[in-house]
Amino acid sequence: MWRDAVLVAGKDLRIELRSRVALWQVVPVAVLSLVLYGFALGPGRRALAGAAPGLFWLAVLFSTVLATQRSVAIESGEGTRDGLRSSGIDPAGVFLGKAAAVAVELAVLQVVLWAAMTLLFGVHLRVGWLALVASLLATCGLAVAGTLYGALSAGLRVRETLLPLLVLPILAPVLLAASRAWAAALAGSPAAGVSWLRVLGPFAAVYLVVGVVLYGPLLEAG
Amino acid sequence: MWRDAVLVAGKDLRIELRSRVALWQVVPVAVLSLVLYGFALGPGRRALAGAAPGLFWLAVLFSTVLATQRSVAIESGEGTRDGLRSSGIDPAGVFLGKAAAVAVELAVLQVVLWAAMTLLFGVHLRVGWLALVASLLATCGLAVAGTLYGALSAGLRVRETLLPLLVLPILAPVLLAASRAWAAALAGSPAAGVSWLRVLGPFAAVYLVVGVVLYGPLLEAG
Amino acid sequence: MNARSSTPERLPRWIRATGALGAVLSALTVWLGLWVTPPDKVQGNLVRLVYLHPPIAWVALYLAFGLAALSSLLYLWRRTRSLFWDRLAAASVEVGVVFNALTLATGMLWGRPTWGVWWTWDARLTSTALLLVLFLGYLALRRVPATPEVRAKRCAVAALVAFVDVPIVHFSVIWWQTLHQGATVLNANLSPTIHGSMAWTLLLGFVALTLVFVWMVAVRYRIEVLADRTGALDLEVSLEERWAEAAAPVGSQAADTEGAGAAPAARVER
Amino acid sequence: MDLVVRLRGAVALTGRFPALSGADLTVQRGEVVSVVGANGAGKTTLLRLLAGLVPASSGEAVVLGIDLCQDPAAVRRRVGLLGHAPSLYDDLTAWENVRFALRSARVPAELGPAALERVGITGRLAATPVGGLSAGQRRRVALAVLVARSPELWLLDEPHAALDPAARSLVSELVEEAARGGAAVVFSSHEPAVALASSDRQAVMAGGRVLDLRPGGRRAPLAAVGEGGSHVA
Amino acid sequence: MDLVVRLRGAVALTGRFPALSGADLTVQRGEVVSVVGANGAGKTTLLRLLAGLVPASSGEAVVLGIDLCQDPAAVRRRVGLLGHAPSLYDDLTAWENVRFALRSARVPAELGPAALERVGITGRLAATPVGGLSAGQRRRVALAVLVARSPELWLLDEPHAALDPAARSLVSELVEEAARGGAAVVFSSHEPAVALASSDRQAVMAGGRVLDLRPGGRRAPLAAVGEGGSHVA
Ligand code: HEM
Ligand SMILES: Nc1ncnc2c1ncn2[C@@H]1O[C@H](COP(=O)(O)OP(=O)(O)OP(=O)(O)O)[C@@H](O)[C@H]1O
Ligand SMILES: Nc1ncnc2c1ncn2[C@@H]1O[C@H](COP(=O)(O)OP(=O)(O)OP(=O)(O)O)[C@@H](O)[C@H]1O
Ligand SMILES: [Mg+2]
Ligand SMILES: [Mg+2]
Repeated sequence: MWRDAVLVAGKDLRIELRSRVALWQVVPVAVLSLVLYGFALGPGRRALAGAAPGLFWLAVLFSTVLATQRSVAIESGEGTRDGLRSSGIDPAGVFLGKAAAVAVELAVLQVVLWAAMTLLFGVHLRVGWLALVASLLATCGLAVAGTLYGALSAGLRVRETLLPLLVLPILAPVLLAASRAWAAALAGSPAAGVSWLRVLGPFAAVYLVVGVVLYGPLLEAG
Repeated sequence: MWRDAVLVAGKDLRIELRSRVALWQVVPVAVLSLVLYGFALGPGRRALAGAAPGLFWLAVLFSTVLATQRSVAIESGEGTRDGLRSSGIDPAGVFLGKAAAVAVELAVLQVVLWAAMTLLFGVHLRVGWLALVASLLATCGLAVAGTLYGALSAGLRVRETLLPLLVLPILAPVLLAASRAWAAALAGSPAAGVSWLRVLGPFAAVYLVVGVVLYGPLLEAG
Repeated sequence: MNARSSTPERLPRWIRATGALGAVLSALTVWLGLWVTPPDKVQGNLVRLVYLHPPIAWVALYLAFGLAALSSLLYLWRRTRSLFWDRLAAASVEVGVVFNALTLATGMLWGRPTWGVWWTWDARLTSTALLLVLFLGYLALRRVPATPEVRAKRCAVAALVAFVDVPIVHFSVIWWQTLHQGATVLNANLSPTIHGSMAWTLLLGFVALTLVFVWMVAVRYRIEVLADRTGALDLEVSLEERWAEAAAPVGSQAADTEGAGAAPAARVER
Repeated sequence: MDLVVRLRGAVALTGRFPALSGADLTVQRGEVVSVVGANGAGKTTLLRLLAGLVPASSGEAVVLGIDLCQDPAAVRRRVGLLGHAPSLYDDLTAWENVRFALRSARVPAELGPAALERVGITGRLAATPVGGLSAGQRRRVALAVLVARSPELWLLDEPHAALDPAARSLVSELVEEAARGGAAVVFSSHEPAVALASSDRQAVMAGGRVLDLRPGGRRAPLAAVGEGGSHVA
Repeated sequence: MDLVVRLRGAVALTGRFPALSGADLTVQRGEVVSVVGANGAGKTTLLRLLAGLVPASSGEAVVLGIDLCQDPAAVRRRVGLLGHAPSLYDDLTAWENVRFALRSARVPAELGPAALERVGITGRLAATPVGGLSAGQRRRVALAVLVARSPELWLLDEPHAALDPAARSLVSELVEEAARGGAAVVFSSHEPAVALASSDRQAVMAGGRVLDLRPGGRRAPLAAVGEGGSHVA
């Protein structure tokens, strides 16, 4: 399983490196959407600073959808889906591999996005480790749940639009918990944030297990 | 050109009707993103009511991206892109037709979204005509600029370009102007809103002209 | 298995009985709720929504979505895999979506006078709304054309994943300070903080809605079976049409005659 | 002018690779030219160049009297290409696909049903979304569009691929009809002998160039005989 | 057990359409079976069923001793399919594609280069993303995976399509080698006569069923002769 996961993650990341979709499309779109939120909420730097963690994670959330769509698109070539199914790879490995690739992309994205946020909204993380742990857990959760639902919508011709419908409500708790944890990290009150980690951790763990168990049947079904 | 536009719009809308993507997927996603904004911004009903126009148009903006993606996906079958290019249709007609189909979808979406917003955020339009005119102009602007964006990103595989990233900043004025106009309509002060229509109108007009002129070369380039 | 899949032309008696009993008990609940039980000290007559709103919510969350999750699990588990579970899940999700929407509706009706607003961004409310969207997604997935097995698998996974939100809804009032009522009945030590005729009416309301739920699921399940059966009839028809293609297919004469001279044909024994 | 195609040293780049590296070819009205060559020889690129879908980066490329570098759109309107992958919308039925293609080419859509019937797509097949058709059936639908449009230059990329014997002979029939009707036909093939027999000339490609042009077994149209080289069909 | 494929009344639905409407077929080790039939006869669906990619909705379908309804994943691991559209990632090079396929099938990736060489994908061709290869070159890459994997059951859907004559004879060679090595081969074709000559038996399909099974011109493997069997070579 682990071997297969590495294989699949390697392949997805290599394709990403070659096509640069995430780099040139997902990252700038995320940064831009931060700017747009600023636009939508109007001027007032203080209000923005307060909303910053929410907006940050909203941008990450929508990027997750984009990244997952891309991850699904890689396998949706006319023949490639069949290829993956008949390749003999352990479905759990496929799941872990694809999720890992998405997680790596999201991690890179967050670094860029964080820099942009610091610049645009003038906010600073006071409790670095809290933000980091929250980010790590949230990233895992997003990648894992996104990949699982990506498989549900893969192979459907309507995947571009079905995926967000299915995946956004699932990811909503992450949005909530991660933004609250970041708000605590920004405000410098770790105690308030730690309780949110208790949501993020189980979320990632539950979907990880669900994915490892259920990805097989899904791949079958396609 | 107009005949071709009708032809293409008819085809796109027929495909939409058959796959029901707009009805079953884009609309719920838009409504959902309203819910998510509420989530991300946390409680505080007053703040939300103030942000309502901005959030409404943000949801419309992202739906534009979804609708455009779908509109591009329709043409991205292995052979269909060549098909469209060699069909003898006037490229301006293709552009107008695809934009019109997106505009119709966005119009339907806004009706539903408006109902949801009234319910969720507890806001009411006081100056109906202003909101309506702003919506119409903004819808045209989004559909037109989005379709142009779609053509750019469809050729992305071939020519690695940063151009598609320009589209969100390009749409930003619509977001800004439409939400200010709607804010005025909500607040019941039409005078403040009308000046924003002067942004929306020219925007739609300019991109309409740009699209009619440039869509041909873009289709060529793919 | 046979007993399960065979459907009488009329609704079985027990289903009709359940439906009737559910209707009678519901009426009884309304009567008790509106006239017999006392008004609340704080809420006045508004409290009477308590006999409707929590039972509806429980039926949606625990009965409907719980049953859907359980049957999905049983479908995915190889040894119990049968389309019975898939249909059951579909039926109870559909009913659950109705009850979920009713939960929102009654809650909003209640919220308007008590909180002064139809809606607020409270964790319980938002997570309940998300639950509705999640299962609407399930129904959207069901509409995507696929073979029954494929659809069943896909939807079973979706139901299980969506069900994760149910505990979140339940515990939301504990995890986050919410405007919404804390657990009064289904609290940790299972000792309801509600008494007397009110408690009994609430219990009755729950039983009544449960019966209504069972009736609705049974009817919905039967519709599913009938639909599948017409689907099966279709299959027979389309199989015959397909065989008929062999008689006069497009260009198959050429396929048949060319090279046929090379060797005598050996027919397949059937 | 009877010269339908005139390529002289045409170079076409796919990405940065010169898939066509200086091809020469002339095709006259009423003529059927087959193109053969190993995988990767440049047949598809040649056909796509002629269809106005790949720009010529140097050399001379004139189709139907129009310079391909000047106005590829005008060329596209008058030629018809049957590519490796058919240009169909999976969600539309065969009939809707054909109707859309014909209307956009400004051909009366009434010609569609007859064309579909001709290629054997009738009844159920014409009414299901083409995403649910077999490989050969999809190719037939794409062919129907060509039949109804009857362009002045037919470009067929391995027209026999995926088709059953009956459909293959239908294709040969269609090609013959088109040529007799005054159109020019260029088709690629991986069966040199078969292709040679049914074409007036055969271009042998390798490395992105036409190495050899040999006379084929098809009887040139009668009118052309006796004239000093150029056809009047 | 020498029976590699046993289908009895197998029905497979694509969408709601019975593309396979009760097919019967048995294939033994070392045997080459060709499948012919008009467009839409059900050849592709038959091959995809055998590859474990389309579920059998009724009837008996056993491949390599494994019931396809029970454990299609186990079947997939041991059979190899060359489909209409090759299973390749456009952004990866030929070599990367082959390496990924082999590693995921737990076959030493060292077999890859030789296989690629065998199908004629070397040098520049092995190092460009396969999105930039010609139709035939892509098909060769897909073939290379099969060669390196050498599965127990080869399923080839119109293996000759898009290939030039040299590659075609390579395919025949590969099929022959596989069969001699004890594998079974089922391939579809639109050239009944050619296919018949190179197969032990030929299944004629129509309307989703195997209407006829006729003996072909290939010499059946020695081991099979004398068994109380279904062969008449
Ligand atoms: C849109 C608004 C509302 C929604 C979506 C909603 C949703 C829910 C849900 C899902 C439950 C079941 C939770 C569980 O037991 O796990 C519930 C229970 C309950 N709700 Fe609401 N509700 C809303 C408004 C209200 C209002 C305004 C009141 C009263 C002021 C109220 C009072 C109650 C009570 C008393 C219970 C039973 C609690 C228990 O014992 O568990 N709800 N509601
Ligand atoms: N998704 C689908 N929905 C409806 N019908 C389908 C679907 N897929 C295939 N079919 C039908 O099933 C039949 C068999 O298809 P199949 O692809 O097996 O044919 P084939 O013998 O491979 O044909 P070809 O020679 O053209 O490749 C066709 O008539 C086709 O229309
Ligand atoms: N986008 C591209 N990038 C790089 N090389 C390309 C690209 N497209 C085509 N080529 C190369 O151009 C050459 C010619 O391709 P073309 O498709 O014209 O060949 P073909 O003769 O049609 O082959 P086949 O018989 O296999 O269809 C091939 O060697 C191919 O690798
Ligand atoms: Mg080619
Ligand atoms: Mg086929």
